[in-house]
Amino acid sequence: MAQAVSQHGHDHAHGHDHGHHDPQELKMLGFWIFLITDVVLFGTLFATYVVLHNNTAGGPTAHEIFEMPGVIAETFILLTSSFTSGLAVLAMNAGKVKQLISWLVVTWILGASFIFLEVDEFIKMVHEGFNYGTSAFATSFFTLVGTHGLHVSMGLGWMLLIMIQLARKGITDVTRGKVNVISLYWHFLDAVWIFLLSVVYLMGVM
Amino acid sequence: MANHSDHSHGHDEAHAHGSLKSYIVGFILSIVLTIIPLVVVLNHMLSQLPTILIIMVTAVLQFVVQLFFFMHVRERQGNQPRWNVMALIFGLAIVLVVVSGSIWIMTYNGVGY
Amino acid sequence: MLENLKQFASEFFVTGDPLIYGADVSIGLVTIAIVAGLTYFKKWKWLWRNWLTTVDHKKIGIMYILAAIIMMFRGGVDALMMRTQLAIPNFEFLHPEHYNQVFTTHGVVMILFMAMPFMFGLFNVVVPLQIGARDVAFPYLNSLSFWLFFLGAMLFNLSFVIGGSPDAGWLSYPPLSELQFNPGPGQNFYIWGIQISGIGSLATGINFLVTIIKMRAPGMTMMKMPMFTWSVFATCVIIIFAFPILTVTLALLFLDRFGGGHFFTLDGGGNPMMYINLIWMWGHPEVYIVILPAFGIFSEVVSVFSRKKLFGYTSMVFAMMIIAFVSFFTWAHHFFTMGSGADVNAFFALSTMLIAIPTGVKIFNWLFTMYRGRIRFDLPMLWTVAFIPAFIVGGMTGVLLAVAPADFQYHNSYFLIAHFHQVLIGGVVFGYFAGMYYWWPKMFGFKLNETLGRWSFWFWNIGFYVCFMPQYLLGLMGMTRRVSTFDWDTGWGPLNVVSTVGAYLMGIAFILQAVQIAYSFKYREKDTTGDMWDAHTLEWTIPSPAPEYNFAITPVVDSRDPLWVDKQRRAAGKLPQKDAKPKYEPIHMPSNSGIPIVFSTFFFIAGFGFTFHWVWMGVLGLAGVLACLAARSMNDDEGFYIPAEEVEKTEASLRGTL
Amino acid sequence: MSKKPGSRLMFWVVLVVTVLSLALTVWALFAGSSNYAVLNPKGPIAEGQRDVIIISTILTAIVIVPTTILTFVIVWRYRDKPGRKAKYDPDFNHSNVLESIWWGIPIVVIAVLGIVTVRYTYALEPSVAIKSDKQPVVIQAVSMDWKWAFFYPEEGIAAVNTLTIPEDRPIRFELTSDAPMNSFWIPQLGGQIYTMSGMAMNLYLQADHTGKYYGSGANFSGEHFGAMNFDVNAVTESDYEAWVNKVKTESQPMTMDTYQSLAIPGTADKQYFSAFPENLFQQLVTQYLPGGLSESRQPVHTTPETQMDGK
Ligand code: HEA
Ligand code: HEA
Ligand SMILES: [Cu+2]
Repeated sequence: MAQAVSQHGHDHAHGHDHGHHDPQELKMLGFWIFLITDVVLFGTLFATYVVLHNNTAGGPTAHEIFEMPGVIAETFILLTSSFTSGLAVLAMNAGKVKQLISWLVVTWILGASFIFLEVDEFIKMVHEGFNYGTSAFATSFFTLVGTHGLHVSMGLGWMLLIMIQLARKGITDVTRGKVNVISLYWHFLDAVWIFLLSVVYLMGVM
Repeated sequence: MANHSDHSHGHDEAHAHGSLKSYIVGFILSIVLTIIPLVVVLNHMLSQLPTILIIMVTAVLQFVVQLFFFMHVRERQGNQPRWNVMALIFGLAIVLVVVSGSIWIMTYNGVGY
Repeated sequence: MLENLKQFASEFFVTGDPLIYGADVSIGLVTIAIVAGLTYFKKWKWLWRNWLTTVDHKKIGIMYILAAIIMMFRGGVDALMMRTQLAIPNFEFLHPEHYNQVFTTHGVVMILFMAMPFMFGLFNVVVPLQIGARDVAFPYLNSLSFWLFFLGAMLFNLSFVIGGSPDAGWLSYPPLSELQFNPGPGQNFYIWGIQISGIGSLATGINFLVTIIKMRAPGMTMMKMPMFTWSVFATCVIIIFAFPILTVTLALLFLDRFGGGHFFTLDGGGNPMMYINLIWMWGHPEVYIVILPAFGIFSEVVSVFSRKKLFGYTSMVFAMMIIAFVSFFTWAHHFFTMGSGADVNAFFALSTMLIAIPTGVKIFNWLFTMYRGRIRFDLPMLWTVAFIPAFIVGGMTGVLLAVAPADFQYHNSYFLIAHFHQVLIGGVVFGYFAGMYYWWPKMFGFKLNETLGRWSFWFWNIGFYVCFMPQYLLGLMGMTRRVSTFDWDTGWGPLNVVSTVGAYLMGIAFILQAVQIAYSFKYREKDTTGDMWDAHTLEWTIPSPAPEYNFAITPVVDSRDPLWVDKQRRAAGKLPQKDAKPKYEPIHMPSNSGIPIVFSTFFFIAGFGFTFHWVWMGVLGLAGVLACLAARSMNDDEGFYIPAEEVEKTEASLRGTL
Repeated sequence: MSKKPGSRLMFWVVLVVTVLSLALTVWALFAGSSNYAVLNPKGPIAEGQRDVIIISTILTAIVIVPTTILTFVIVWRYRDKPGRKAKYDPDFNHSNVLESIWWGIPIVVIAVLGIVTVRYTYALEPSVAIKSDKQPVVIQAVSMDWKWAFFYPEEGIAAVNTLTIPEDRPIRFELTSDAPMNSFWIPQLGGQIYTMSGMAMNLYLQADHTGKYYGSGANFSGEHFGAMNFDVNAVTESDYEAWVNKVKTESQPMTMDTYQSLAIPGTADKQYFSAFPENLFQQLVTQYLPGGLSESRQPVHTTPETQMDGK
């Protein structure tokens, strides 16, 4: 008897495909929501940083410790990598595997240089006596910026995996979904960085 | 499954994922929007409040640029509601609450610095 | 060497208390018994195939609920120990240090490892069936969520026998929870146990949100969704915005303790108040996370057992979404006494009170669903009816607490304890019980014994009022929470005795429930209708228990109560009595996966390592986690199909129409 | 209750358990304390709080009590039983009028309650001085592990776990903590405020009557937190002077060393001191600032070294 629901329902059916859902579409929405949870995560770190950034406990202040040239370089590198990851998607939509992989490689290299510069900057700071435990300001600074760096690093590892799969399988539905997702992720990290630059660095040296 | 997703993908392909033009425009805009606050801050052109305003406004604008030119929030799937935009707006509202609420509450409980 | 080992063991294992030795021994014995039993009956493979690696939402749901009931036992035993200690002034049953561990674990276990998994269990069992879906959006992720929760909970519970339990309260305020005052591993267990399961909760939130948005049966618009599904939707919205805050807050505390950070320390410019501010940004929404699904359950039950449609559906939806939204604006009511000034207090007092309005609307809509109904008092409905007075009184005292200047007097007193138990037990626990009784036939294909259920129901209810009503008075007498003992001359003794008696009545009720479940399994009568309660929604259109593929044919919906409308149409002769034989199609199924349990085990190992500052072990665990991620990313198992003939056969045998 | 086998027994058991519990409760109400401290205020702040408690209880009860009664009526009237007379109307599931009523009434009640709350919030704000023609007495309260230290900067004396105050004169408590956060609460004089390290909070209270009141540390702070209560003796102005003199002449002074040993975690008895190190309170509040007291103090708590380390 219970089939009735579906049976009579057929009268109103709009030719909908039965319960089959495009898995890539689901993934895209799922990933988008995940990114939003990440927005909240960074928001909380920002809140902590903003509340604690004056608590320098006698240690260096933002003015004393931030070196803008490196930061500016990082910013433009990341911005460009966001752009190139977009070009990768364009190449994919045009069906060009080689071009897609090349753009991903460029993105990867830019991302890696970003991380390199950031780590280098951190090391310099530590040498100047500004390390994780120096003050609440230092702790929240390293945590906030470091979390972003960690995200970028995770993205790099993930991008490698995707490149391997692209090389092996070419552009399929599954790999296409993965490229779309990682490029979204990459743009997102770029957006987060903009706020890091603004709230942490620019307001710090202002 | 595979044959299935093929056709469902086909129809949004045409207008999806932006074009080279939109990427380039977005890229240029974001570079400009980065340079503005940098110049303002590094040359100490303005006093504190306007500087903060400029920094925040350009940051937000740049975020918008990323959203529209790179992340394509304007696209929608079929005629479904834009869940992603709603979620984003709600998320940003929460972030705003978290940050401004914390600042407001904690001003009364700062440790002596 | 041997000396070192001995020294190590004496610090590693919790020692000193006969209670704990007893628990150690019984935990050991139970473990051995389980392992031996599985081996003897050659069930390992069965366990692995059918349960540990399953991605079937129904089985995952059952595992969640089972875990929740066990955790309720654990938390309940803690509660009874506390009540015993408090029964008599100056009683020396638990040492203060031990008492502190007991209330901390009680709070954590009850909320995070009892209420949350119970809720997720019901989500899992019900939501896909209620919206006519094959499964959740991401079955693999779903299994991962479960195992993260489970191993997180296990890690937390391990602190009972190894290393020592956390003892800084269920929200672990610093500086008490900082290294300076709490150098032992207990706080690390707390951080990692909750962190691991919290990540699972976050994933569940995303998963069910996408499921509800994208996987509804054709024709089921948002405003035709069953109310329970709506409540899950609202809950998931809160989860995805609140849980990241918890993740960060715990991580920051851990960085302080492990990495020498200064977020919440006293020195180095840290500010412990920031932790309190952050944790409640999650903590307050958290209490609405657990109550909203209960609201959803009541909405389903009340309409089915009053034989009416739900009153004021639209209002109900709006009320719930308003609650979800406003719940993010009230957190400071937990620290009105922090001295944040009258502006802050006034704002947060008002925003808190606002929630009474939509909540009240829900209450009235339930009442008017019953109005002019024909109310049957089966177990689900009994719990629903008991919920209303319990919750409105608890809600009323909540509003009283929200009056900021009055809260200076209530705060940290037993008045507060009484408030939140009244909403947590009268609302959440009663609600989940109602849900469990209601959907039990759908999970297992038989009803739970009615008589034993009633016995348990009455003991729960009487015990509940006897335990918590006196606590309001104790609060007004100035009794503060978390005291391990008090003097005779306070005059609090007699009411505490009453409260303890009530707690034991609830203990009896719980035992009766356990008996009820065992008894019902033994003497079960198979349900052949699939629709035992004469219900309204899609999950009751399929056989009980649901076949692994859920719906042989995707249902198409054109009303809010599809089954109820269908039955009416049938009765009116507008639909044929018997359906034409449907044409079955092959059904796509996801494959089982062992990665989730392995992934979570690595997480567990990492957590354990960091708890004891064994960096190598922590790193090893994290490496394992990354390896699992990579393995998953490289794997593209596409699942498999159940052929149409097999679906047809299963349906025929399940529906007895062979 | 349905006529099922065993339901009779259940009825009687439930009845007996309920009656016994009620009897026990009644006994407890008379056998125990009858001092509902919060409802029995002895000072203006606590009085204001008592008033707002009563007003808010009445306001909320206006809705809650009828709703509870309505619940019982509806459940009883519409229960399913053969031959029931009450109407059954399965399609009655929407009514704009009714729904406006139950959006409306709570809105009105909450609006009134909100106004009351806001007014009292500002009126009873703990950091605002109580109106009085007398100068407030300043008392500095420090929560420690697990005891309270009270300093009287104007009189130059100190006490542990006991507080003596003059009646009818505002007291300005300055609160801080030299241990995990706690909360300073004297229910009959007024509600609590947290004591937090690195911060000094103000709390104004006043006793209108002489008497002995119960005070406690209300916020959990570790092992012997339960022992952190103290008595508050409100005495007449002249008794107060006498008491101050007595402490000054009959007690030992508190030195920095005395304080340090007091700070060692543990419980303590009542103590009085004829003097205390100058600015001790300020030093405690600012002890974590660079160059503050904490740098020179012995850490009193177990240090991380005692922690287990597998390596
Ligand atoms: C499921 C859990 C749950 C729920 C649903 C609630 C619901 C509410 N809670 Fe509760 N609360 C807790 C769990 C919960 N709480 C916990 C665990 C704590 C303590 C944590 C700790 O410190 O350890 C706490 C603490 C707590 C505090 C902090 C007190 C303190 O620490 O000093 C406050 C203060 O405002 C508060 C208020 C409220 C309010 C206003 C509601 C409202 O949502 C209630 C709304 C419902 C009604 C009002 C009843 C129905 C309405 C009507 C019939 C309509 C008309 C009514 C009126 C006009 C009044 N709660
Ligand atoms: C959903 C959440 C939930 C639930 C269901 C409960 C259930 C109960 N709680 Fe809990 N409670 C909290 C959440 C919850 N609590 C929280 C968050 C806190 C705050 C913690 C903190 O301060 O940090 C708290 C604190 C708390 C206190 C205050 C402690 C203190 O401040 O000092 C008390 C005291 O009476 C108490 C009592 C009880 C009782 C009697 C039950 C009863 O309902 C329990 C019923 C009993 C059972 C279900 C167990 C049955 C088991 C048996 C019968 C087996 C017997 C066998 C043996 C003894 C071997 N709870
Ligand atoms: Cu709250």
